[in-house]
Amino acid sequence: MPVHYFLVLSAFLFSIGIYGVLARQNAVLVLLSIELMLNAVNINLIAFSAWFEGRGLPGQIFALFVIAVAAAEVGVGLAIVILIYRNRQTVDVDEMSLMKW
Amino acid sequence: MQLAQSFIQADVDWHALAPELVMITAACLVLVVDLFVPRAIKWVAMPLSAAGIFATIAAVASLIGDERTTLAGSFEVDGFALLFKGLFALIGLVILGVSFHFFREGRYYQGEYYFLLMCGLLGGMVMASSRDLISIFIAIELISIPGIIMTALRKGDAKSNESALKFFLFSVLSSAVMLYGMSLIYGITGATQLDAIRDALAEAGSQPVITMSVFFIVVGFAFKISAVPFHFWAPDTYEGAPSPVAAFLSTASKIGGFVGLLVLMFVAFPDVADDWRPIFAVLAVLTMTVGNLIALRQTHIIRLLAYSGIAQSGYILVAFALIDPSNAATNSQAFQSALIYLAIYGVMDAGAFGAAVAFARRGGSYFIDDYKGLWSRSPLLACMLTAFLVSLAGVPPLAGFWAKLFVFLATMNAEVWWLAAVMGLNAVIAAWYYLAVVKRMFFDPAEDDSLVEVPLMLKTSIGFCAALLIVFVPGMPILSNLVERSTL
Amino acid sequence: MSAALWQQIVFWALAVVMAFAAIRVVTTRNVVHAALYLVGTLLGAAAMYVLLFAEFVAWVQVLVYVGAIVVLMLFGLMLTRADIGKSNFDNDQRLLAAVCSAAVFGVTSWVLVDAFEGQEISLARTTGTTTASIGDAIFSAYVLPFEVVSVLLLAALVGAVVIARRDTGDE
Amino acid sequence: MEWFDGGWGLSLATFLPLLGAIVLLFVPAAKEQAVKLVGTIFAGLALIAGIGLLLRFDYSRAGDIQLGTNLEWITQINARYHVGVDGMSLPLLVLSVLVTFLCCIYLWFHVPDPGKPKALFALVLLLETGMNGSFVALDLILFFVFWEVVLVPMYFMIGVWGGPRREYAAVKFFLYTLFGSIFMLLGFLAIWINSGGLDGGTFDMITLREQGVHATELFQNLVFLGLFLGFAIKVPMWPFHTWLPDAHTEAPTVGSVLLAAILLKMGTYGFIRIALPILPDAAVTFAPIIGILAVIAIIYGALCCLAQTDLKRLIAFSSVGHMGFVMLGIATLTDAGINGAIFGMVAHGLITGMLFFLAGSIHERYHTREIADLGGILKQIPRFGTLFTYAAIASLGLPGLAGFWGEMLALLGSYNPAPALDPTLFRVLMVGGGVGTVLTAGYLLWTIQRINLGRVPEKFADGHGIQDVVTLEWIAWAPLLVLILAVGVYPKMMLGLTDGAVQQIMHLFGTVAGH
Amino acid sequence: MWLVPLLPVLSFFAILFFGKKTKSRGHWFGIGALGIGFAMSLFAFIQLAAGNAAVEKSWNWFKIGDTINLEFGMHYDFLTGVMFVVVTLIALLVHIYSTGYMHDDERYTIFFAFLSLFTGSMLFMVIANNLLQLFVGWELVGVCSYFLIGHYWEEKENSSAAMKAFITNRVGDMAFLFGIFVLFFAGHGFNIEALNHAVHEGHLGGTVLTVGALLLFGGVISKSAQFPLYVWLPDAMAGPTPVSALIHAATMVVAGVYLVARMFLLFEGAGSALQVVSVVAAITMLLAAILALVQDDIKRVLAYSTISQLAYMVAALGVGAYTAGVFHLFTHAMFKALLFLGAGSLIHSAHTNNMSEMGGMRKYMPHTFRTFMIGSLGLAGIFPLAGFFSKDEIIGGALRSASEGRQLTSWIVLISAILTAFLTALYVTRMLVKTFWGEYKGHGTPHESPGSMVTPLWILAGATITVGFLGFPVIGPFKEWINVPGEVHHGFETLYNIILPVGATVVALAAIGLGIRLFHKPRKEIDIVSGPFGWMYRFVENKYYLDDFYLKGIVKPIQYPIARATYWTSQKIFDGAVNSAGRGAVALSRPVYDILDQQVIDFAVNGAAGLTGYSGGLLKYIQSGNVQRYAAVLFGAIALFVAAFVLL
Repeated sequence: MPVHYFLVLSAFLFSIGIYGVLARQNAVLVLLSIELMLNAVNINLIAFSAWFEGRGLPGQIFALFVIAVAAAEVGVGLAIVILIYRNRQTVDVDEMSLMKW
Repeated sequence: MQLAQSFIQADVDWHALAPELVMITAACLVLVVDLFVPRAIKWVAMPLSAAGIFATIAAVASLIGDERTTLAGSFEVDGFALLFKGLFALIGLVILGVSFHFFREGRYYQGEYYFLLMCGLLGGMVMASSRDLISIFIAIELISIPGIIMTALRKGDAKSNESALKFFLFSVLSSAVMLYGMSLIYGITGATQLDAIRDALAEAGSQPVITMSVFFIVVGFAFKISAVPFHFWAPDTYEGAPSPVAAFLSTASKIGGFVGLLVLMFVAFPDVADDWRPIFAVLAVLTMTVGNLIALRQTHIIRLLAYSGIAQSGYILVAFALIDPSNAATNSQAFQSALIYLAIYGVMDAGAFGAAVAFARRGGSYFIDDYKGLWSRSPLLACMLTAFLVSLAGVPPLAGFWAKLFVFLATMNAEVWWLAAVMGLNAVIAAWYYLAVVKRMFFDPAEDDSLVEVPLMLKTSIGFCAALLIVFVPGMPILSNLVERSTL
Repeated sequence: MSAALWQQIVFWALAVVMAFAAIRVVTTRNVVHAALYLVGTLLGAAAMYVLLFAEFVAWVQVLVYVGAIVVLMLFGLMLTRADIGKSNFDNDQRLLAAVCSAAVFGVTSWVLVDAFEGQEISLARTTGTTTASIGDAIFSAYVLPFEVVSVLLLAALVGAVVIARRDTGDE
Repeated sequence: MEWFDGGWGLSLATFLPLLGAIVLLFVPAAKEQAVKLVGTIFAGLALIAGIGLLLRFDYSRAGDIQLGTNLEWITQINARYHVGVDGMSLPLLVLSVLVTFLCCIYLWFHVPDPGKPKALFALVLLLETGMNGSFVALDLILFFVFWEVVLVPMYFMIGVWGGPRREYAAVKFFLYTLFGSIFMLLGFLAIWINSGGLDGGTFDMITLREQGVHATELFQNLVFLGLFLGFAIKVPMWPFHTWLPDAHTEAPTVGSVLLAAILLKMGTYGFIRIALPILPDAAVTFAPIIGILAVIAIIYGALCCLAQTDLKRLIAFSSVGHMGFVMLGIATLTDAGINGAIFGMVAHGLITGMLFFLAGSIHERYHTREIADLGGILKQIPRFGTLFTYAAIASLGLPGLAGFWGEMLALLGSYNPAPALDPTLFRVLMVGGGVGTVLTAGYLLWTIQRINLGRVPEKFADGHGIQDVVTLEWIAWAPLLVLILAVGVYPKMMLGLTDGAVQQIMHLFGTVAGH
Repeated sequence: MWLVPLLPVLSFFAILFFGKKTKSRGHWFGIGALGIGFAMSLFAFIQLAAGNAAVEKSWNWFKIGDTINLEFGMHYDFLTGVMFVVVTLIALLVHIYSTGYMHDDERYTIFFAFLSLFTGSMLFMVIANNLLQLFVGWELVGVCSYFLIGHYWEEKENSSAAMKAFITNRVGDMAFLFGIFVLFFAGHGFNIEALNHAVHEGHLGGTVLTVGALLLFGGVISKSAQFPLYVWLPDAMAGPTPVSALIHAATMVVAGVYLVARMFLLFEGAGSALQVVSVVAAITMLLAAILALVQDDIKRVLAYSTISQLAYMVAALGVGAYTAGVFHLFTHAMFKALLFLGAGSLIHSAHTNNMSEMGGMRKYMPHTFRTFMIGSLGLAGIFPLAGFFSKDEIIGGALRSASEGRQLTSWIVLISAILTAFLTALYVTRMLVKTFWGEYKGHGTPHESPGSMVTPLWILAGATITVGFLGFPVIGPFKEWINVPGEVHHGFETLYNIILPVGATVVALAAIGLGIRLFHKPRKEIDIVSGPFGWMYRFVENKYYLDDFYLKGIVKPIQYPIARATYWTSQKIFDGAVNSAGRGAVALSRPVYDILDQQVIDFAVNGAAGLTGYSGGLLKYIQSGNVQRYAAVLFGAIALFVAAFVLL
């Protein structure tokens, strides 16, 4: 089973995530897209760890940490989104430009 | 049973971890105490965390001089680590001092704030010792996420929320990019420990994929250290965040990023340096030039400091553009120049932010035009701020000059003349906008001549930085020797 | 049919599903759907992990991601009352975004394929890494990151609470 | 006295003012007299130290570095705390401590608006440390540090106590000089790299002078260009001089005096102490250019002076011309020329310093610097007018006064420059210089005629608040006046000191004047 | 000997610092110093005359390397001696005279201070044994003359005159200085004797020498008011008259002559240079003499006459008549000082310089009249007064060198010398007539000057009558004192010792007669006849009836149109050149300052600044605050970077 299958797949997901980050308006949707990117990372890690067989342990652990951190990030992110919504009744990222000079 | 055994088996050098452990305990302590004290005296959190940091410093001091490695080589305590642990603690203290009145008078969640601040510092300390992709990743996250939250603490202010969101998005995005690169590195080398990675890369030799992965990692860090063109978030975030937090972001958080970058580039990837050195050359030039040019036009002190900070990171990045594993002398020269620059930059930038906070505290504002005649309104503050600005401009004999000098030396030593010339020109441009502030403070008449009184706490912490700047002058040999001994 | 072939089939099936789901995540006009499509992708990923002998990670993936994160997302969407039927969730720079992501995809995949072509993951094994070994590693070599992550989560928790809670009259 | 000779003397002369500045910080600003007293005392202590150096200096070995010390400083890059004086630097050092002290005395009753004597004294003392330091430093890094130290105090002096366009002037001064010194620093570092860099590289001027720079011609020229930029802007040489008139005009009296008397000398001193000895070959390449620029400066400065309506500005431009003579002397690369240059520096320091004092006092009395508004000063306040005439005559290079020997030797040198140089060109330059002296005489006499002679304008006729030279002014000026005469009558006082030092570097240019 | 220059300098400081306090307002310092000085120099001179050797002493002034070794030295020989006597004597008399003349001046003290300083510098210059030291003195006397000319500086013209004098001299001085350099680097140092010696021995010669000599002569041209740089001298008359007597007649202006005499061997060695010298002198003497004819200001008349007399001396040296030149310097000092002081006394009482406002003064001021008369005749070269001998020596010298064909230029010198002699007599007569004869046309009633002023007049008059005999042909001792190696002393020759003197006298008398015819109103005739010199007048008158037409045909055209034209050129061209040079410099400087300095070069600085500021603005715009635009930029950057660094 060729490694690069997985790699290309993850690369694809990663790029899709990028697209979402760039193109989506709703902050939550942007957050979703970022999750896609993190998943791409995890797929890489796991694929490699499977490829390394014996030495594969770090990859999986890495993936676990990524998941944990992702959870933390999402928590914080959503908190901020809610906060903003409370203050401005909108969660559209491209309206976030109070600080134009 | 087995579980228990595995605990026993795990021989962890707890002493090596002492600073981090102390920090964690202190942080949690702050959190808990905060729950039980009445609102009126919530400020006790600050002295408490200060005590915690002092304890940490003690722990760090207890480690001075010995080289320890634990956790299967993924955690190292050496001169380098200690230097930066100390630096983070120091900056932490300054920021605490700056924060005290700000948060006490501004109806913030003090306890949580101090807790988060300590977490951020903890991240930096861990970063200083991390020799493993995973812990580096965790450390950088531990620096960023509290930063994000602290940025959002000015909840009522839409600007603040917005800057928090920006910061959040960019930080997460950068983490994703960085992780992607790390995953590939793991894939190429099959290891997460930097030494192992280095060996693997050494035999793997130069490949596009390696360059790309390194590049992704660099991009990830470029966000954290707000290098052009990955700097966009910084000014807005600094402006939107509570100023002490901005100070934290621009010093501790940025230095944390640099520490990670240093460790990665000098320990893990030097053997393929030829492939990625140009990246840093470009980054450095862009960062310092763009940062300076934009700073010329700033009217808001925090934004000005933000851009000046960006430009300063440009100088530090130069050190990376000089890495040359084949030439140990040049290499260590570059490395040390980065260390010196970081140490000095941290002190003077924290001081500058502190001064800005002090001025904005009562009735003052963040707009540079309001600094007119500050000299007559608060001579001490004006003089100290001038000291920081002049030092940032790199005018001898203040510390900032030595920082630049060593970078110059390293550059010339590596015989990258053009880079040196670019730095030189930038130094002149920079002096220009720093002077613009000085000019307002001293040359222009005050519009309202009410005195600006600075509370003792602020005075001491700012004065501490100012004093350091001057102490560096005769103390330069000490610092440089210290740095000389903090190798990786 | 040999195991290898089966695996191929499974992989492609999953890959197609995941890719489709992913695309929908960033294109659908319904936020709730977007979240659900994400679930699809994540589950696909979990399946892939299983295929790659990483059961533990797979379970964690299912539990944490699908169970926690996505739910969290949905809560977020609800709380922010994202108007479901909104005609367009994209901003005006779709094209730019498409070009950028396409460029990134092209470059990375090209490089990766070039680098790893011909490397085979031998799926002959019957057992992957045991959860026990993972636990051992985490509690010995990776104990510090583990601790730190816990602090991180704590910080995130506290932070989220502080940020999200509605202050009574304070500010 | 061993401790004194062993570097302590120099260190005292350098750092006592700094100490004074620090002490001043703790003197309450309200107690003006105390502030002035402390400031003056420390300047005086520095002066005493300087005199002590004069006494301890071994004039028989004026060529060697003396009274110095050489301590470890930044071991990593082998930058050392190496200080010392020889015949070149001692006069300038003494000039610096003397003039600063006089400035302090002058400040006793002439604190310009907006007051704040405490800050002003502190800055003056800080400035003095920078100036003295750059004259005693024998280590490039140390030199650079002191060199830059002067920037900030002068910036503040101009910007806070200056005239209407002070901000512009201050910033222009700062940036212009900084710009130059950056390239100078790069030059220093390049020299350091060339001398071995991290392994055995040195910043030591003397060592470098002895071992020289062994590198390609291009490298040497580039390095020299760097140094040239730094020094030439400080001097200032045409066409880098545009900061000078503004700075001088806007600066307060004391600022102008220190600027003219000491700061400008740092540039020329740099040429003699660093650029020439360390990069002799490049110096030969650059000498004609320097010479040409110098002569342009001479004539140009004089012409500009003729066009001035503002007294201080006029004196400022005259500095351009006089420093042109100094640079011409240096460009000849002959012992006559370089001795003349050093002589010219000191003479210009004394004379132009005096002129700026006078210009400042004129402004104090008449509240204008417009030449057109002034007149008949000699009639109204004869002693003052006499002093002005004296200084002006000295400035136009009258034999028997300080101004003459420097110009004479510079011209003498350029009649017969170093063998490596083209005599024809330099003779043309000499003639240009001659024309310059005539023009110089022209504008100075004209100035005397316009402000000093003639009748007193009506608006000053009542003479209200226009008193003749007051005691403190006498005290502050007498030393300058005496020295101008003494040095002019007995030039050996200077040349006996400098010549030995100059001969040390002559062999580099294979030249002894005359052959 | 050192004391002599030192004393006046000391008295300068004494007067400067204590002058005001003393009752005498300081003049006693000066007079005392010079009295002693005069006594000493006289004594020293007698020593020399008694056969003591010339003194040469020197101390090291400063030293650069092994080559540049400047001495501070003295060289005292007969030439120096003569100068010392002259300078100290005249200075002393002028001091005394001034106590009367300047009595009511508000800057009495400073005036004396500068008189002393001047004398000191002059002596310092004279005694110098090396060129550089001489140059120092040279400039010092220049500056003193600047101060003294500008003594009445309330009036702009006066201070302008002073400036003109100084700057005109500066031009020449530069040439002088460069000449010194040239000679120095010719390898023979600064020492005068050494240089003369070197030339004499032929170690030094060729182009270098010629160039050097000519440059030195540049100094002479300005200092001794030779063509074309003489324009400053007439203006210098703006100074007080005693100053004119001391500086602009007797001493400073002869410094140039002194220099040529000092360096005579050197000039002689540089043949062509010497020819230039003589030609310049020839032109100068003629122009100046003609100009003197048309002046109304009595001091200007004397000034022009000084110029032409200086030219006489220079010319004498030019044709090799060394002794004669120096001798004329000596005598001229006496009678010209006398004339100036006399004029001063006239002005003092008539309160005007213009002869047209005087007239008939001899009635009011007998002493002045007599002494003035003596001086004038001495100037005109009438036997047995001083001018007669010296002038004859010169003409003779010119004739000799002309006839011996040593230099072609000698002819020019000879002719112009004779013409000048004639004209001199002419304008002298005119001056006398206009001043002393006729009705007094001024205001108030003139009165004789105080004794302090008259005494010096008589002393000088005595000198004028006597000193001439020192240079009596063949037997006079002067040539024993003042001579150069290789100068031959001739015995009695009819041509030179009978015909020439008589001829010269005839010329002079003719001129005087003519002058009287021209300037004297017939009805005044009786006064003249009854005057002490009446016999001479009638003799001239009768002698010249015959040449009436000849005179009208030649003299008048010279007298009016040509003279006026010359005067015009002098004023407009040469003078104008000096002034417009100054004006031009001012005019030129303004654009240089305004455009070049203030705009172009400044623009480079500020312009660069503006540029950076502008680009700063651009970058600022890019940063528009929109998160996703940032992100897009960013990933665009990533894609580019990767493409750049990985694929390429």
